[in-house]
Amino acid sequence: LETVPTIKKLRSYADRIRASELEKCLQKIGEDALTKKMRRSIEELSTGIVNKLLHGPLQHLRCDGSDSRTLDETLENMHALNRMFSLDT
Amino acid sequence: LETVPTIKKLRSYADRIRASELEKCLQKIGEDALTKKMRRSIEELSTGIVNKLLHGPLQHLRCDGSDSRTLDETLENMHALNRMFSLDT
Amino acid sequence: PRKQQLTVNLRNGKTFMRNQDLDMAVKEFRAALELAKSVGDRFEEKKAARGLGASLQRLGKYREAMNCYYKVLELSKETGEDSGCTEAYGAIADCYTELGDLERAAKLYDKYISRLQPGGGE
Amino acid sequence: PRKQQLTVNLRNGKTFMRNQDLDMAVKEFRAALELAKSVGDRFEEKKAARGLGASLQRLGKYREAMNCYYKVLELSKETGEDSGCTEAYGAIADCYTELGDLERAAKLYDKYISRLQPGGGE
Repeated sequence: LETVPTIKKLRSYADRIRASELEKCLQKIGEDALTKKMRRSIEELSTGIVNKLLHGPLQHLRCDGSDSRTLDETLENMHALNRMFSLDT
Repeated sequence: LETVPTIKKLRSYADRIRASELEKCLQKIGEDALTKKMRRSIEELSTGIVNKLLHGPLQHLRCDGSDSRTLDETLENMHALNRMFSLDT
Repeated sequence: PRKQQLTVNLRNGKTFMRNQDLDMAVKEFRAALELAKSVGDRFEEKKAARGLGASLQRLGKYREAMNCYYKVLELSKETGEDSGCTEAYGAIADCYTELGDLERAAKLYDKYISRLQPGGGE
Repeated sequence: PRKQQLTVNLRNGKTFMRNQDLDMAVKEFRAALELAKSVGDRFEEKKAARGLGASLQRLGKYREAMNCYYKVLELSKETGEDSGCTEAYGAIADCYTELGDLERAAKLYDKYISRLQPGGGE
């Protein structure tokens, strides 16, 4: 349960990157040049990459600590993620 | 120096995701419908997201262990990344 | 004409969101939601609910935001159109986290995570 | 006509790469590299070097691959066009890692990482 805030922060960290890169891309192309379908596919590209990259780390924040080894590991994962993505600040 | 193989594996893990999502996106849109500039912007979107997401973890694999505290942390980061992205298999 | 108005409301809502003008975004998305209901377009209703949820969440109105996201889930079931569901679970969990209800947040994050596809693999 | 041939070679190279037909990809990229040199087009030369590097690397020919990536870096400097540099540093480091030269790999990863932009921030 302690890892829940980290999940939230990591999600929003990644989504900020996704949204700003998407915005940049759409501006470069010029929104008018895109059909709805293109726009949608590009959006799905951005969420697809982020979701697949986050799958591993998020899953490893949610090992229910049934035995203590996984609980310890889960907490270590959390600390490492907090450090690596500066999520504590 | 022990973290170097992890850097390589994490990079290629992320690039596989990027390349396969990019491929999916281009197929959905239909490559012929895209100008060179569009295609390029979409590619840059995919690398932009991945590079920004990797920046934190990779940087935290390369703290030169000048004092032992950062060395320990760097190794913990490495172990966590190996677990979370199943990089050991 | 109502259909057209609906499209305009949705577009305006998005623009206001992008410019961080959240109160105006809420207004537009609310109007879009009502219109979509009245013309019976569930796909547009879902878009409006999603936008409204996101604007309310950014305004710190977590309970109202959650209701919108639950609406998204409901409409996804009804229409059989899955898009936005994963994100809705994640966003509801974010709201529970903000409200300090970590137990429920954890349960919804589990749903969210189970819907993310694993990456990697050769 | 040589220009056209060059475009064809580059396109074929990419297609072969995508289909994992790496020997054929190497052939096409090599041809493209020669043509690009002979017509003096440094931008196309860079693309060819990049493609050749990637195909050689996948074939396990790390030393040859590295030479191509160094060529990419060189051409980037000459043309003042930066694209592909970050990836080239990363790829060279990957090759050193494969060859067991972790010291050099680490140095090149440092260059690579320093060129990645930090993410996040509101």
